[in-house]
Amino acid sequence: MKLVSAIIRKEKLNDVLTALFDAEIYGVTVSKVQGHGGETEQVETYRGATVKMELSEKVRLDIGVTESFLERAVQTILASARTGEVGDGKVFVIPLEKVYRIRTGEKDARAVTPVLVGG
Amino acid sequence: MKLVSAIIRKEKLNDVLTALFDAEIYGVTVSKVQGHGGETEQVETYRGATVKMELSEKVRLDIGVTESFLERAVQTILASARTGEVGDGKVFVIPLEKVYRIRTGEKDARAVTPVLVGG
Amino acid sequence: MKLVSAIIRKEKLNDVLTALFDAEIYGVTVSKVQGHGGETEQVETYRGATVKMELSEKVRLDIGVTESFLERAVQTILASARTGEVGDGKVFVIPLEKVYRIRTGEKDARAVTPVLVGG
Amino acid sequence: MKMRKLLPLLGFLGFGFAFAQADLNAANTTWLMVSTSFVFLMVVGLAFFYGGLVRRKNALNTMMMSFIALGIVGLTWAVIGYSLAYADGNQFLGGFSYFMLSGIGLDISDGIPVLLDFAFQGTFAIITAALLSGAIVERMRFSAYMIFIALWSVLIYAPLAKWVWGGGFLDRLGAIDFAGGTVVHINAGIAALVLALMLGKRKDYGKKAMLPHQVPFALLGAGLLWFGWFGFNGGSAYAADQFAVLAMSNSLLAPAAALVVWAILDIWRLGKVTAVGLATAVVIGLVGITPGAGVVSPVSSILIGALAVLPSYYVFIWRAGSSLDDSLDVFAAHGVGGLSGALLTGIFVSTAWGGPVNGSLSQFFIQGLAALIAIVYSAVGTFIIAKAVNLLAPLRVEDKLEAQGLDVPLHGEEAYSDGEGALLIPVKAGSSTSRTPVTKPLGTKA
Amino acid sequence: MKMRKLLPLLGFLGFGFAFAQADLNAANTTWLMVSTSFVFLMVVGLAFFYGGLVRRKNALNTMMMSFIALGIVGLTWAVIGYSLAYADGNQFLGGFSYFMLSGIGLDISDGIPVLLDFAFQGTFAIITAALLSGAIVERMRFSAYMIFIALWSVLIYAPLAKWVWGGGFLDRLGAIDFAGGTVVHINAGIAALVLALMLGKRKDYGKKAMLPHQVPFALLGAGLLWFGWFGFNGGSAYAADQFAVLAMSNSLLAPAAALVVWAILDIWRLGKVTAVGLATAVVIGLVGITPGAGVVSPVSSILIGALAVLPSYYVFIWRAGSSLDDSLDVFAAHGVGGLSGALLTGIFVSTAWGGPVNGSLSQFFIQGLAALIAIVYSAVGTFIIAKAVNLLAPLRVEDKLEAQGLDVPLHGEEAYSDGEGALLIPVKAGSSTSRTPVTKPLGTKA
Amino acid sequence: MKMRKLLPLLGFLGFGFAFAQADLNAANTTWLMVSTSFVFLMVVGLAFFYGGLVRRKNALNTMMMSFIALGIVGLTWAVIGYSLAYADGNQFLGGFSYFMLSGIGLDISDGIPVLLDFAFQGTFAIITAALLSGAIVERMRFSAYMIFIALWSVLIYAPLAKWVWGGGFLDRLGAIDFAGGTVVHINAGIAALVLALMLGKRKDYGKKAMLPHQVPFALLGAGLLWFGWFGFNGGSAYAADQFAVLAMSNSLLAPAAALVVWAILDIWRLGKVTAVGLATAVVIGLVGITPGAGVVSPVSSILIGALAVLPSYYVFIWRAGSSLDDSLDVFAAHGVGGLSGALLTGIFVSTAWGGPVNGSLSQFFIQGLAALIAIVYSAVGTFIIAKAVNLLAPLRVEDKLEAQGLDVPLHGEEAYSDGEGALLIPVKAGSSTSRTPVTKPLGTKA
Ligand SMILES: Nc1ncnc2c1ncn2[C@@H]1O[C@H](COP(=O)(O)OP(=O)(O)O)[C@@H](O)[C@H]1O
Ligand SMILES: Nc1ncnc2c1ncn2[C@@H]1O[C@H](COP(=O)(O)OP(=O)(O)O)[C@@H](O)[C@H]1O
Ligand SMILES: Nc1ncnc2c1ncn2[C@@H]1O[C@H](COP(=O)(O)OP(=O)(O)O)[C@@H](O)[C@H]1O
Repeated sequence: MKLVSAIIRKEKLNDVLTALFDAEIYGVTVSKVQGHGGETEQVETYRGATVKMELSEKVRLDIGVTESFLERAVQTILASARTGEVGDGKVFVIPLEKVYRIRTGEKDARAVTPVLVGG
Repeated sequence: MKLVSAIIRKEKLNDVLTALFDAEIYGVTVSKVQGHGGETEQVETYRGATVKMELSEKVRLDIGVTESFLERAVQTILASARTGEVGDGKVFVIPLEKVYRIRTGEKDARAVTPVLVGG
Repeated sequence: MKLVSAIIRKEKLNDVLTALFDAEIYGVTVSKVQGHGGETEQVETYRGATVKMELSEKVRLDIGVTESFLERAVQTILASARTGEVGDGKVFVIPLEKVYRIRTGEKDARAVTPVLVGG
Repeated sequence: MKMRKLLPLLGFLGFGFAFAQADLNAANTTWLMVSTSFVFLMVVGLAFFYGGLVRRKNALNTMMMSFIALGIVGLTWAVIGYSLAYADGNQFLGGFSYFMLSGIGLDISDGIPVLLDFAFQGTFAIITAALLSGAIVERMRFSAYMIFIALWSVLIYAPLAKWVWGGGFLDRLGAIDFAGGTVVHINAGIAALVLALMLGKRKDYGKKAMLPHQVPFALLGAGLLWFGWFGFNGGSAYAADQFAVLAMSNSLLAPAAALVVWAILDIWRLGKVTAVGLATAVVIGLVGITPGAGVVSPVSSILIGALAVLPSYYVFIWRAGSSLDDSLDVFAAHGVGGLSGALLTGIFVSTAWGGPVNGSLSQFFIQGLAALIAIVYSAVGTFIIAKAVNLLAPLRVEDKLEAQGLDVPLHGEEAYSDGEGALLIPVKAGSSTSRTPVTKPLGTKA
Repeated sequence: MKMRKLLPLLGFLGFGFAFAQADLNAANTTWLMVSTSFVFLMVVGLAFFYGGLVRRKNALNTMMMSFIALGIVGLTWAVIGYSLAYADGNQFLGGFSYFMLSGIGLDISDGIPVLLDFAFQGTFAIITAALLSGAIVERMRFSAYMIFIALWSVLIYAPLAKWVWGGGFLDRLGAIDFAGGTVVHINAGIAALVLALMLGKRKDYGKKAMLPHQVPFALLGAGLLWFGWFGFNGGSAYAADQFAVLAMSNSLLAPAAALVVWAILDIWRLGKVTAVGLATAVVIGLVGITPGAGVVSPVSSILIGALAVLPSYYVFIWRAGSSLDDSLDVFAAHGVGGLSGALLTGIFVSTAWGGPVNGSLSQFFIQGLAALIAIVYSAVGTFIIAKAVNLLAPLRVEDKLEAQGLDVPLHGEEAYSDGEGALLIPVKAGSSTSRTPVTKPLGTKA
Repeated sequence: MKMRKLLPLLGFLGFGFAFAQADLNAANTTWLMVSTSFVFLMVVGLAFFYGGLVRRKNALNTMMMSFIALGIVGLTWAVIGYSLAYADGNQFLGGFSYFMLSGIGLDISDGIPVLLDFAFQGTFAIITAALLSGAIVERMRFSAYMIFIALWSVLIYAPLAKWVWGGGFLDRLGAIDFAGGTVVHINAGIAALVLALMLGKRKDYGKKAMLPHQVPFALLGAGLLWFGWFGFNGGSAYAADQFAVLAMSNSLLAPAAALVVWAILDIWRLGKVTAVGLATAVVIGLVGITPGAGVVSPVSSILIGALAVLPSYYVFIWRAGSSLDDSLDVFAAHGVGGLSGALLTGIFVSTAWGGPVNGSLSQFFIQGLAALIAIVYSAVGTFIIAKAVNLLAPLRVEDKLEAQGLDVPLHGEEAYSDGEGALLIPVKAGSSTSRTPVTKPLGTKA
């Protein structure tokens, strides 16, 4: 099992989510983050005080996947999150020792297969 | 050392925290996240535009534990975060190579044993 | 490759960022979190109801580094985030299996070397 | 808008003047139009006062309870409420001659267009209904609330207005209620108490901390309420005279005193002054001075503001530790504060300041008696109406919705939104949208 | 501030009185000063109504569009707008005699200082310009917007005001527009439509969900708009008389009816009442009653409020599914609502309530004709001005800025900020700062 | 509220009329009641203007500084402030005859109830005290602030009001201060400067970026300030006459000009118009026109608004780069802006527009002299009071609290809250809660 943790542009979230769903990856956790990389940073001014915004808004996706889904998840993100300009973000692949589904206590592969409701 | 990273329901945070404290697990970091899994998503309407909320609010707990506390931490979360309905969340167990306590520079096991103040 | 994940005090973020940049570590992702450790917690009162704030605001830094930068990153954070009072936070070192740069698809070491713009 | 100036040009010269009876008092009319606008603004203030104090997930639902009252009670007041309160009738109920505003033209009474009396009084009816929503936020079904205030404004508010202000029996008893201590505040406070008891407490009440999600909104609300109250009390003089000035000036002083006393109590009890406390103190000071605003001296108003805080302060503390989930303390602020004010008016009322009598023990008891009658009527009436509404639409939402927060399930909206992860569902232009949009399996392209 | 009281003391006794012509009507003057202030506050309300409905990244840009109108149109109105609208001239355009306020002293006309007429009318010009910003938020270049409203307020608004209120040809035609249904609302609605079409839709429009970032701000805005509208409609009577009262009271009833009707439509269509919907209903009810506020009966105003909602409601739904990105539905609310109101006024106007005629089919057509002329003029004029401005400064921002949100790139600020990760760039005291601050390589100590 | 109408019924016929002296001017009284309400609302506006500009962790503390001034200065004004300013006395200080409002009944003076003069003037005293809080936000101890403004409002504000408006020596000198340029703005600006210097800069000042946490609140505040200022300046005419209209209309034009000039400066210097800048420009324009509002022509008011911005703009820039932490620039906006306004009034004042003299170099110097005297008195007095208060309660909070933000440690509340992870500490109903709640070891069940 792996945890795919991707930092992407905020405005790309919609596209990436849609691409993931199309790739049949339904379980994902999203968090708002701020990133610093090679992007030009913004300058703001408040009544005389000039301020450099070192951080720009990004979004992180965390996806627990089985080994067999790993490549698909990574490639989907790489493809759908790319704009080609500096600041597109990173994908980290982290080893997972165990995954549990809280509702059932199921483990690992069975824990990350989503159950569709209302479909 | 392991990092237990759990995605739980927002409304369960209070219960889970209390359960963790009862289990003598005091060190924990909490973040607000949004999740997509098998839950039915909400539909909202703004003056004619209908919108499907793909993400629902969740909370992530990150807990660095020694191997000996691992099982206790996982089981406590599994027990206290469960409602039985789809959307209860996941627990990920991630290997940790090192842990440092910033205040003292202590490492690993010594780094995650909390010092109680005002108790 | 490692992921250095540090929980620090909110008010130390500026100092830590500056120190990291001085140490030539430019790529970093920041998120707002709330922590519970050994700190004295706050008490608040709203019209008769008294409330204990178990969580205090913290900031998490996530930095993907090559092995050769690992020690520098950790030491920089430990040094610049320290106040000496309980609540300074933790640094976790997590193994990374792979890192991708979304913009180019580059991998691992090449993925985390920032490209400076506007310099 | 310059039309009226041009009437002569347009050939209907003198037409406008035909209406302008000699007895219209333009200054008093201006003051009452201003006062009506100010009381209106209190409803907006209330939406923010209440809305800021609830949790984020119920912010819109709470605010909408005030806004929808503008619509519903605005209409019930026009249809029948005003008639029941102020049309000729007996001592207990007005007649039906103003039904649907019939019989109300552009005529003037006491120097003021009757229509203005209708509008001014209408804003009072609206805010009274909106006030009680504070007791049942975060769990009452919105549709039940809408039906409830429609009935309540007609069956409870209008008769009480008749009794106290419309020449009814409480008026004849000699009870003094300058601007609505009994009709508005005691009434709303008691109805709130009854509703809170009937609905029961929120699931999280007493278990979890339920913190105000935006205290600045509560401060904004308190500020707008105070501002509007200058019209509420000042306008109740029905003239731009010394009594209006007295009422207005007392409405500045009483809450000032209440603020300071509350701050002292806070420091003494907690060692710190709280913002929610200050906002609350403002309201209590204003509620306290309301019944006597135009009939007590400025110094008395300071005393009333200061004294009215004391019982309410302790009711607040008691309530927070009790199992009574009067969520935003309508009873403590308006019920208890209104009663304190009514009784203190009986003591401080002074003929030197325009009062009909001087303060006395007997006036104190008259005030208490009138309050008691209002309390009983309001409590019993509220109970019966709520029971009746419950048959039509359950008063309380399901527990699941309560846990989720009411904004999304009941109103399909969030107060604050980032839009992240929200996907647009295309609606074919012109097509009538379905009531329950189909939820598609995830991952299926829409 | 007590100076005036002391004038005699200071030896210029009687000086002040020299100005006080016998014919100043102090009550009417008071009411109009109040009304002017109220209409002013509508601009602030509009900033919040619009600002709350856009996305967080454009909140300041949107709000500033209303605020800057106070500056720009305030000045253009003083320089030339008022003159073109109200100075003597022909049926189509006023003269230049009030250019730069020349010739306007402290004189009184019809009991009111002319300067007050200038100020009151000025607030109308301001809000009309600000209204149209709702159609082009989140993508129009701020500098182009500033130039546009400067020109538009002079070339479109002022002539229309002349035609309808200044004794111009629409006035002589017999069209009734008590407080600005045609001049303000239809005009703004049509200009909004044209601008939206010319600018094109936002890149995300129809693709992503663009949710209101702060619905409470929209409610605050709606509340302040409603409050201010009492002055907008009530002040348009130009006196503190029964017609002012009628206009004001109708401005309470019409939106109340609109609120309830919208709530019913929402329940019927979606099963839930929405907050943004209620805020919108308030505006439509007010727009609808504006042209007839002081000339229809209270019961008619309820009907107008209720009926005006219907077409707008369906235009909202149609619009949301169409490719027309009139982002905040200025056309549906003000254009359609204004037209409904103008036409309904033709039906409901009544001489018994101060109207110049009774409602009739012919009046209905006169209303329609006047509206049509306004629509054509506004549409063509807006188109030409926008084309011209586009030559000077492109109307639309670059796509990249649009994606980023306009607050940071155009204004150098964020609406909400934590300051985390923001580093201060020291500016040498006294030095003039450079226009484009140098971005230093990261990690370099400043 | 209909009570007054019913007085005859109740048998005290004619009683009300006994009070109504023939000389009450109802229209002027209405206008002054409205103006008082408007100035009151400025305090709420100020709370939001300041509160939005500070960091989130100090939002409540900052807002409460304005709200508590309503309580404290409201009372000190009633107890002694009004007496020192306006009771008979000598040229330097009023007497004690109005101590505790004694001697002030329902009498009329110059057509207006004296009590209304008290209330109107009281709102000026309150806002002046609240204004200076902008200099010391995010680090002043709240209790020290409360004591400070109580003393300051009596010892500094009241005497200055006497000198300038109460027939004192600055008045006799011939200094013109129509609505409070010297008494309110220069005074507050200088006191702010002195306090900022005495308290020293915030620990983060010049080191970290301290961004406004809610710019929309600052815009709301600016909007409410502008709105209220119509009463501040207009009401200072003390009558609903042409001078009130002039003052009001000038209060629309001057900030309009200030807005546009500021926008131009912003574009020229930064290439972008800032929202905080616009909010600031509004305030400066209003401050600038305050001393001359009712005595200069509308065109002059445009010039004053435009010119007053220039010095302030550069003081803002200088200040931001300096080590003077006048945190919200009270000195630049009110001190410098007030001085510009006072001097420009000396140039633009015109007898044709109701001024006592025509502008002249000598009037310019008189204005400057009066300002200088006010500056010296305010500076020295503020210094002494602050030193004295410092003995009772240290002016500044401990560094640790400053870093943490003042809301939680000083007020036990957060401005915005999610309640996540907050645990309720049950309080036994009825029990008096302990001052310092016991912190239990974590994990122990409460
Ligand atoms: N070493 C790193 N560790 C963690 N996050 C990083 C790292 N480098 C970059 N990021 C994140 O990725 C974002 C974009 O990275 P950046 O290097 O600017 O762009 P690019 O990958 O296109 O060269 C940053 O804003 C930051 O959030
Ligand atoms: N594969 C995954 N990777 C990361 N987070 C996930 C994954 N699957 C689910 N989640 C998170 O867990 C939450 C609940 O998961 P879901 O599958 O809907 O419920 P259940 O576990 O009860 O079947 C989601 O909202 C999401 O935050
Ligand atoms: N075991 C843990 N796992 C995850 N986060 C922790 C853990 N222990 C502490 N933290 C985080 O570190 C912060 C400070 O830790 P704490 O133990 O209070 O201080 P110190 O490290 O100075 O003893 C906490 O607020 C929490 O965010």
